[in-house]
Amino acid sequence: MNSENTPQPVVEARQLDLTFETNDGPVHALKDVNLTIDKGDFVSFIGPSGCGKTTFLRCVAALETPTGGTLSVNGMSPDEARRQRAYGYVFQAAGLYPWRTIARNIKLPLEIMGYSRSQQDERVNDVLELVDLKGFGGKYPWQLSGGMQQRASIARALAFDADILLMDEPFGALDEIVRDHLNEQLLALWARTGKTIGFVTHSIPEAVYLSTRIVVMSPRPGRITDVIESPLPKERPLDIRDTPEFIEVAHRVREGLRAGHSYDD
Amino acid sequence: MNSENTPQPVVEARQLDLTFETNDGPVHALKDVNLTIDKGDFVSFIGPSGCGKTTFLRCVAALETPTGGTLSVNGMSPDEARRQRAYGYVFQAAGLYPWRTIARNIKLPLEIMGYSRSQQDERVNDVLELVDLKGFGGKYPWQLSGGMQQRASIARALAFDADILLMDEPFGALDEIVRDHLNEQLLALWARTGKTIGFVTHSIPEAVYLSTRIVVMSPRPGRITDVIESPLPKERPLDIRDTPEFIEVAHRVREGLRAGHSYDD
Amino acid sequence: MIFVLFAILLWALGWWLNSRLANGPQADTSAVRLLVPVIFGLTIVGIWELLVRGLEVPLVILPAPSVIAERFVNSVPILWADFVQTILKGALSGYVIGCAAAFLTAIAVDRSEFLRLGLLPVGNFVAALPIVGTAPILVMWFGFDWQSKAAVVVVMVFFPMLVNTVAGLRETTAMQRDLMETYAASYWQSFFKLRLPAAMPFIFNGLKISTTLALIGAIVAEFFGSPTVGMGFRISTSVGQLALDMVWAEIVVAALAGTLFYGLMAAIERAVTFWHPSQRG
Amino acid sequence: MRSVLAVLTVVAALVALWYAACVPMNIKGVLTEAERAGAEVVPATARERRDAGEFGLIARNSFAIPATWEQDRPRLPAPHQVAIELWETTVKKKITSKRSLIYHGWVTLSATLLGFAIGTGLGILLAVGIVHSRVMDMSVMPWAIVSQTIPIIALAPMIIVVLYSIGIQGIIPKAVISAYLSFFPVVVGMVKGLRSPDGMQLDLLRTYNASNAQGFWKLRLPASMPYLFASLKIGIAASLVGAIVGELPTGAVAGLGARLLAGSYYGQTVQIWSALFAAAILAACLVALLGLLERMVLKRMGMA
Amino acid sequence: ADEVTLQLKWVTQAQFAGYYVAQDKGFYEEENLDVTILPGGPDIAPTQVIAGGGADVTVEWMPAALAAREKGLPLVNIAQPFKSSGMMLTCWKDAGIESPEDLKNRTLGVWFFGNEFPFMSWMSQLGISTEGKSENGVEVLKQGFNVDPLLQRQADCISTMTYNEYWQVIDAGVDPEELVTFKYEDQGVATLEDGLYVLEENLADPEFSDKMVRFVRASMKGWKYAEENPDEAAEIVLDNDATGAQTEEHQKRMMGEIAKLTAGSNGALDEADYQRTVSTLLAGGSDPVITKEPEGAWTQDITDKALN
Ligand SMILES: Nc1ncnc2c1ncn2[C@@H]1O[C@H](COP(=O)(O)OP(=O)(O)OP(=O)(O)O)[C@@H](O)[C@H]1O
Ligand SMILES: Nc1ncnc2c1ncn2[C@@H]1O[C@H](COP(=O)(O)OP(=O)(O)OP(=O)(O)O)[C@@H](O)[C@H]1O
Ligand SMILES: Cc1ncc(C[n+]2csc(CCO)c2C)c(N)n1
Ligand SMILES: [Mg+2]
Ligand SMILES: [Mg+2]
Repeated sequence: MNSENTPQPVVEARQLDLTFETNDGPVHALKDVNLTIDKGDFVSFIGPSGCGKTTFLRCVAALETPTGGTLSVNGMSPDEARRQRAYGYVFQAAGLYPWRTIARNIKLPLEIMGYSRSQQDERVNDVLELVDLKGFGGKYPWQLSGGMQQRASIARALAFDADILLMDEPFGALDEIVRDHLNEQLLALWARTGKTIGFVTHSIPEAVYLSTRIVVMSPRPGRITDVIESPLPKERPLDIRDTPEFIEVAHRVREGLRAGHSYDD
Repeated sequence: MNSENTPQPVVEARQLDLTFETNDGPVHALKDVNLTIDKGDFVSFIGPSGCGKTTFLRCVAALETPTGGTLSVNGMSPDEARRQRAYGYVFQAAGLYPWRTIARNIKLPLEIMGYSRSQQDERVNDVLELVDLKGFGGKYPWQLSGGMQQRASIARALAFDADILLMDEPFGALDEIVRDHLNEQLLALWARTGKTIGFVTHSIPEAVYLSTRIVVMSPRPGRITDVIESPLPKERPLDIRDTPEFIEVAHRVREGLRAGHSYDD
Repeated sequence: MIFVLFAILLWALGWWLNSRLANGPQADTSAVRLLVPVIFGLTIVGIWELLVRGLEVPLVILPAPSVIAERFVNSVPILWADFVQTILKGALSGYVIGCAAAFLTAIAVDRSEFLRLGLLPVGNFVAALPIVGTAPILVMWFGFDWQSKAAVVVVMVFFPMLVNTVAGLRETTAMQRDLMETYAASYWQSFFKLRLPAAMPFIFNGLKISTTLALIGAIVAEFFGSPTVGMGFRISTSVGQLALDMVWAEIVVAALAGTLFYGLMAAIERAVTFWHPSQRG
Repeated sequence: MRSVLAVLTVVAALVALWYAACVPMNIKGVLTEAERAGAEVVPATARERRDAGEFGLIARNSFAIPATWEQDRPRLPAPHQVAIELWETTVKKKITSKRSLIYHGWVTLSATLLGFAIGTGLGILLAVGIVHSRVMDMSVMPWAIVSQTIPIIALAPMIIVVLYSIGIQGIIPKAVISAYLSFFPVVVGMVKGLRSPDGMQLDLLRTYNASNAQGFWKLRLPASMPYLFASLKIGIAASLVGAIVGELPTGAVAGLGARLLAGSYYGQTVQIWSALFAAAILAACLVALLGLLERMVLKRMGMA
Repeated sequence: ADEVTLQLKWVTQAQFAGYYVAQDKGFYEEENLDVTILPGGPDIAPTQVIAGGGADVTVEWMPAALAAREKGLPLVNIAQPFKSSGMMLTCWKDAGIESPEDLKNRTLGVWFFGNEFPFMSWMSQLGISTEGKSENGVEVLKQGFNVDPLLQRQADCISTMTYNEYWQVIDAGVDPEELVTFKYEDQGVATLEDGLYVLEENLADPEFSDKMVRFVRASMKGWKYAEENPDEAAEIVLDNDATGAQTEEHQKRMMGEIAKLTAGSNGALDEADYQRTVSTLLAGGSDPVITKEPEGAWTQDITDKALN
């Protein structure tokens, strides 16, 4: 379905089900979720709070085990993919370790994966440049603004060669301008590296601006209500958001969202 | 400049300056700020992080003392106005006291200001209705969703007769759909009560949707770079956001923002 | 009576001085932060001296600070020998052994949820055993010299340290742990790179609490049998000989040593956990 | 449920370890007794055995192992000996009897509670002072820490004598010592608690133009409750230790401390251990009671 | 009734039977006295209590009392119910100890807390150093309250009282044959134990003196009754023991031993005994317990009035 070459499925979910057993009874976080993400896709997940966006991403990253259905990543089980270090995961908060400098935070996965010293330094330099943080490697996280921290955490996920980038509301805590800027950079990066990206957001413009495909979800039980293919070109200046196509897609997303939303909570 | 009657200045800032003395030297949080807010205005403050939005609101509420310039509220000093309980202040997080029920949280300012029992109950009922929380008075904050908590905190600010409502990113932590819904309700409330509102936000659509006037600020030192009068009518359905006028204003705000923004932080 | 009057005056003066300093513009400088408690302490000592002289309190009940100071200066060799016996041999070795053992146990406990559930309540129970009961038993087991004092200290510091370390090792956020998971990090990788650094504030909390416990434990244990040297020995013997100035000189040593020990741990904590919000001010 | 099982498992393991430890701990005493009773023991004399290793002795005199759990005055009493003693001195004795641990426990408990009340009251007052006055914060807090480095057992006889000399006797001197130990955790916890409201919560009250007193009653005090209870639990355990320490220089007349001492004085190890356990059980009960109270209060406050 | 507070030197036991008997039998009441008996303990210095005004009269050993007097606390002996000393050193025979000379190079348990003076005097008379094990020195342990150090063989000898700790060793199953004892009395270094002491300044008050006369009279009546009825006296002591730790057997035996020590004293201090105590203490070598002959440390005024 994706443009260009023949699509190659990276993530494949069939009738995925996940129920949490809690003290107040079971919570049906995912129900009958079917989704295929192809190589090079940029898929956004949008939906009201509690609809299972995070849960789905966590299933893909083998941080959660589905209670039903099948899920394969690169043709193997998510856990096997995890062991092969197929994922870069970016959380909502930057989640940098405060006792490490920015550079050493980015080194963390490299140390764990056993890269050599010189490789580590080289890669840290590369990704710091990529996210526009050159010169800040020696600072501690709390000495940086929120936007810079978030970029550092993206750099950390990029430092090793994961094919799949999973991002759970990475820009939720940032102001709109910084967000716009990071969105632009993320698009550029995606274009350059051809990674497959799964991206959770609450912002309709963000979802529309970034994605090749937008997955709209609704809660109780968490399920997919709509999958919208974006007609926008791959080249997207920020101004694209004032075009009628963009507004049209955004409108569709909003309608889809509203349909699944109950106002009383 | 506001429409309707002759404007009556509620807040008047002239050449306002505020410098914080910190360990790393002084931080110029506000510089040469000139602004008049008229009675019944809905003024939004927008700008990148650290541009002094919060600081300005805090000056108005006499929570911070300016180091230069003059600031008057209702013709007196902010501190006098505070003593006369002229402000209802809504913070970014709901900040409800967890050991009080919703009703008793709303009663808090009334108790402090010495309202009688019966007056307290009456007002609590009124505002609970106003923010659509009837029937939730007996619940504790954590039993409510984030959106409901935020509405309760607005109710708390409305319970006593403050002329001026100061809101510092009240909806920052909420998802877009809930946020839309609260925006609608806030507009309705403003229309009904005719309060003067100062509103800080990071969201361009939110600012444009709500305000009669949008103040764009930029940091280092914090100053006002643009004041945009909204041409939108007082009656604003949510759909108004897809109109060209709306998009035009939003565009202007975004340009104003971008001009004052440095990408390196 | 005049002395009492002076004492009241001195109190007023000290308080006034401190109010000026604490509410003055320099209140946040480290000099003032040190000066204010020192002035407070000196005021108390001054009042003590004046009251003891003014009310003619007998020496055998409460010696004046000047008498204590004199005794201190004249008995430095004895005090030093006691210090070496009690603090350096008894308290310090017990402290090191106890904290290290607790730390290793904490790692084991942390690896097994079952152990944690089972051991911590039992640990809290054992920690509630009063030292005046355990000390005689340990003296009986480990002899009269510093070894039994070290054993008492081990028993005293073990559980506070264990509880703190276990709590610290659980201190990481789910997100931090998930991050390690996505890297497919091994147990020890995530232990050394995540959980240990994150636990440091808690570990130091335990280490700090344990300093005073160690001193008290070592001294108290000497009440239940000791060689003829040591701070606890000297205190109990001196009380019997009505040499209260000596008792107080030893108390001064204990307070000095305790404060230094605590201060040292706090300083190391500041250096190691510089990143923690509580240390960033 | 799982945690009960876990605790039982750990307790069972500890008891097993305890029984095992009794053998080497008591073997020499048992062999000496056996020798006196005419049994054949290797090596034959106590002097030779003094320098022999415990495990060698066990290996060569394995017949004596059961006796290590039944000694009259063992170095380490076996668990069942302690349990039986506890049972006999609590359940089987009239509680008015001087041999009843309940009687002694009550004596200690009353001093503990009085001391705890004094210590808590003082601690809260100090904390309120520290939070509201910079001078107190800067001058008192460091000395409160120093006060905890002073070994109370050294001060105890002096406290008793000074109080005697102004005519105060009985329960109060013990309570004073127990208060001395319990006030510190309360000060620390309460200062933390009273300072726990964040800037936003305090600013909210400023916008209402609330007075300091209103800020205290409506914000600081309720916000400090969880901290208060956490430190009360530490404080009550410290109080109990203080009351027991205070019993030594008050003539060791009655109370768990006196029991410990008397047991120690007569080498009655079983009695020492049972008094020790009684004290720990009492502490556990007090802490549990406070935990219950905590849950009730916090629940009423809607914070649990 | 006039109130009198008596501070004992140790916990409630037959060592103080006379006072408990006098109380129980109403001898104090007959003298119009209301006596409060405060038991002692390991952490109580009777001299300190009386200095603080917590007691009117105290049972104390003379070495401690004289040492306190030199420290500036003017204690005066007003009566001496104990004629002889019950202190001794108890050693394992199999450690090879037969005479005091054999003590050299051994580990000895000693009571401190003001009770170490007789031992120190004895050692310095023997010319034995207490600074540690050597050819001519002993290692001294501060012994706790029980006889464990001996039983556990952590010490070769420990301090015992004839009426108490010695029997605890025996009760632990040790055969008297296995032990060697050195009584201070036999070594010629006995010091007076368990006298009644008051503050000198109080004696100047005739009312107080009169109270003490009556107190000593009633107490001695109690002591003599206890000597004659040891079993009953032991029962009375047991009734007064609030810890519930004492056993009847032990207290009856103790009463028997105590009676041997009080025998021969009518309560009045024998000046010769006093002189012997003082010279023993003065002979303390380099570090004597007292440095000069005490003045006015005793009086027979009270006993003279009480007993005649
Ligand atoms: N570990 C868990 N245990 C029990 N329930 C859980 C757990 N994690 C998530 N849930 C529940 O599963 C549902 C889906 O949660 P999820 O976090 O995936 O939502 P989300 O779409 O990411 O929401 P948000 O926008 O708030 O992040 C929710 O009802 C949530 O309460
Ligand atoms: N109490 C303070 N002490 C020192 N500096 C302060 C203080 N409060 C704010 N500042 C500084 O003043 C500047 C303006 O801060 P302010 O909080 O008003 O920004 P803002 O526009 O509200 O930002 P945000 O969008 O992040 O809330 C910032 O640089 C901030 O670091
Ligand atoms: C801490 C301490 N240890 C020993 C004694 C010595 N003492 C004096 S009288 C007495 C009772 C004898 O049965 C004993 C043991 C003491 N007073 N305090
Ligand atoms: Mg989520
Ligand atoms: Mg702000």
